Amino acid sequence: MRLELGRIYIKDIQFASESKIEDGVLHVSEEALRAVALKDDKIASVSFDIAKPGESVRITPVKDVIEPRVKVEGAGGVFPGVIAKVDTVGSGVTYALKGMAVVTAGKIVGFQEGIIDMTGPGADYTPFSKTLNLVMVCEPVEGAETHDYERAVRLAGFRVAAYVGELARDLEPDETQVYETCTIKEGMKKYPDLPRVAYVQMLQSQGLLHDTYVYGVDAKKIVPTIMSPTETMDGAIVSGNCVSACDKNPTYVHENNPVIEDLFEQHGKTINFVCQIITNENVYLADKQRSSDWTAKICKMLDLDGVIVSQEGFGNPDTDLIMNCKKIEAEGVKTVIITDEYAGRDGRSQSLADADIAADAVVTGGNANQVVVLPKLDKVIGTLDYVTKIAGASEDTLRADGSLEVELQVITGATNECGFNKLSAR
Amino acid sequence: MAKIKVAHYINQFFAQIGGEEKANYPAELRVGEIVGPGMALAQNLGDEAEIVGTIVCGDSYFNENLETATAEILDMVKELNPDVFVAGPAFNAGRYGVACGTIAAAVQDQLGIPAVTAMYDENPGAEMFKDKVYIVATKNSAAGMRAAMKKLAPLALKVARGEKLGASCEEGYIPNGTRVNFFEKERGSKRAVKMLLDKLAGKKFATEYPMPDFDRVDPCPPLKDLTHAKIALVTSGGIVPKGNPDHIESSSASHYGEYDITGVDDLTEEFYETAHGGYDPTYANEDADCVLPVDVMRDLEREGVIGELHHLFYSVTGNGTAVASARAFAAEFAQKLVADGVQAVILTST
Amino acid sequence: MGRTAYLIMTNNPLVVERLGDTHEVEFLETSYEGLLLAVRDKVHEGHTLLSHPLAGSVKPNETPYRSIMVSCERCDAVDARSLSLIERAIEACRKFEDKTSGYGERALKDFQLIDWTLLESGLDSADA
Amino acid sequence: MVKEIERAGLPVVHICTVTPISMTVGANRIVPAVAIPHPLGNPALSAEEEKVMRRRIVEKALEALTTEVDGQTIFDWQ
Repeated sequence: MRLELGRIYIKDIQFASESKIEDGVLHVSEEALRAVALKDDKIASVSFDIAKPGESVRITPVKDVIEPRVKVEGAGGVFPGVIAKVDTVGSGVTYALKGMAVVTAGKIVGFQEGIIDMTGPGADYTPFSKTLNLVMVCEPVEGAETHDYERAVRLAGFRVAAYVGELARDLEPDETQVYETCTIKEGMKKYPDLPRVAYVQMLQSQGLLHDTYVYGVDAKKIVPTIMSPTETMDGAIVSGNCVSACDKNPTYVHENNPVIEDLFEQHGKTINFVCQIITNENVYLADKQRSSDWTAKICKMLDLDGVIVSQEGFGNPDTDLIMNCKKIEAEGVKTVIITDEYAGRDGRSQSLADADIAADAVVTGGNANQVVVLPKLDKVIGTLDYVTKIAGASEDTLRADGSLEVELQVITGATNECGFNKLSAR
Repeated sequence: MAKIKVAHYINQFFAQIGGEEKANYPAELRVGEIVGPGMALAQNLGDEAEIVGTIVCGDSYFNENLETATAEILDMVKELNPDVFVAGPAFNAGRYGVACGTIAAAVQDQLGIPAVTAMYDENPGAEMFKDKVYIVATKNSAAGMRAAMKKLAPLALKVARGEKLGASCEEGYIPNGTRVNFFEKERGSKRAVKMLLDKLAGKKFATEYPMPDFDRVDPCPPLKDLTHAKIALVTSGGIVPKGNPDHIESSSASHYGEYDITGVDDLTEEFYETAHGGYDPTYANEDADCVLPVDVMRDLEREGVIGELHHLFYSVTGNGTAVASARAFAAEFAQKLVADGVQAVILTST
Repeated sequence: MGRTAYLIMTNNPLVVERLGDTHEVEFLETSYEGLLLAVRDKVHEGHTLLSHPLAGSVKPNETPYRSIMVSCERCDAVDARSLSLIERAIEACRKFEDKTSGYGERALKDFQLIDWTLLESGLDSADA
Repeated sequence: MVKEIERAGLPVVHICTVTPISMTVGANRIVPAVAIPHPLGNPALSAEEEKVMRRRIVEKALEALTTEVDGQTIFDWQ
């Protein structure tokens, strides 16, 4: 599949009476945004705000982060099966608004995490301190079921991102890059001497606030399958996950999956990037076994030489990760895994909940239990009400001077297991 | 500001006294002197610090008189009253490495003076002391002196100032089991791709998180003569005298038990029980022999099947997978077993 | 696999409320760790784990609730995989500070709901 | 633990209920035990029978200690 990705760099966001993108500045009408968000009757109200890098602003509790994109040519639309009709995406032309993100925030459940600081020490850890953020904070209607409301906020975020993306449809991208993978036979002919490499992505799939959707299908109901990595770039995988802020994959990370980008960079030079394989992380152990068996089987059937496996979330996915690694290695396919660690506040506990000798090539996103003090910031978008209850925050989280003592696990994207960041540990 | 005072420890070889034939050279304090590798150390320490004295000790002298030598050297360090204690580098010299580790750990624990040392990562001293003192990783021979000092000196200054240290790969110390976060130059995905390319090409690559405890030890040769062998019992099933006199914790125990069974033929309900919290204790409390078979071993001893049942048994609590602390315990009591002339061990686990 | 094949061990009242009449549920009034220990004893008796003891990303001791599926059937031999999973889960649990005191009723209800949905996804697989 | 003992130069036999765990912790001579709460006992037996069984396990362990092994070996007594 061949996808041309046009990048349009956004330098500023401003509220305006009319929505448009002009000279790299996104002007958005709050009213229009509100109308898009409130299409769902589970959402009682929504407020919008803009947070810019370097500002003394804290956004919390964050649910999802989304990069606006628009499908300009080719089948389907962005977020297929979710807000666009089901159609295979990944070919043609897509434009992406770089340097900005739509952030959904606000309470879904009575405990909730996810902090984005736009300045200070917290900003060093979250990748979303570097983007111009259009933040939407939703409130549910009285008596809305948690499931229904979670879904409503999730979809509202995608609609708003799509609305913003649509503003770029007729623009000229600042930069264009072509991503293309080959069919099996083509690839064998074109790159007979290059190692065949795939990307195995594990998707969180366990229940409310722990779900991921592929073309709108709940990932816990899939068996492992192959995709063109360009499909992912068109929003074929979206997040419904808002627990474990530090190591869940917001939709933004799926759209900009760093493993895909970095494998494409080597594609045709040192490797033949064959495809992406997606698998899940279910609760039921027999599911874990089936999925890891299948993943290894697919690797074998594709005659792969090597794979990179990425994880998502805390605890039980360690088991999926190790099972995948062990079984794929047993098929003679060289494996590198990406994870993060929970080594305790002192860094001395066992980092993973599972281990195997086959996992001899590990990349880590760092210890999520590390404590960090976040100073009081001038403005909070969302609410601090729940901050004392967020994961990793202890009873004296909110200190006398208004600063927060928290573990990295509450910071959105801090120890991402797709290798999105530079944080690591030894 | 006053200069940081450094005390330096080296062996007889690096003090140019002699090789193996001089390894019995007793501990000696040279106040105000910089000896051998101390020159390179002083150079790398720069203007901020000065070496206030060097302690020289033969490797055999140290290892054969562990307790007295340690005490003597601690007194010398006290006299120098440094801000930091530096031992080595020991490179691949095994006894020198063990001496550096032992004395550096003792200075730190008993005198409260920060200490660092340096050696090759396969030096036995590294395995024994890497989680007790910071050990700079060096090459396996003195040819790596320059490179070693370049890392050792700044680390010594940092610990002297009480600064928070970065990750092992930044500071150059041997990973010590404490995970420390830091920012890499490349993002994780890029590092993963690079690692995969190296792995595919059969090149060396360094995992960022070594899987715990998958090293293997070759089996020891079997006992030749059972009828004269002294055999010891060890258990991870937490068997202790009734009342748990040493207060062994039921899980994640901070110490192990060593108990004398001289004259004990049978572990009865009246005198023994389990301190283990990891399983239903009913049976072990009723009859501890079902975890630690003292009764059968005594029969076999009486019948002459085995030479002797060792009069001490060792007991820890902990399940099959929680091995981290148990390892350190076992390393310690295994030495005692060897010293007591034990020839084989039966280890029972629940 | 039919419904009789598994036993649900839980400290979550919502699970009893929803499944108490139709499923085999063992309710224990205990902490997260207490529940893991009870499951470990079951594994020692030869029961096999059917769902992962660390299901979900809500950290142990952050949520007070846990529901785990084990086989009703008992084998003579202890299942090594189940044992290592439950032991590692207990170890992992001890890494996290207990934050379960001081939650309001609303938060507790939400934790119960999350635990329930995690279990539910396991039930869906078991009953499929 | 078993590795540290072996590393000190002592042949060691591991009597352990869950042999795969014994394999993972690196034991070279392994004798399977009865059950986790009573590795060398069985409350279903009479005291005499139980001791006979325990002796069989220990004898198997001694056999393991006197046997040359090449890597991890399980000595079954049942």
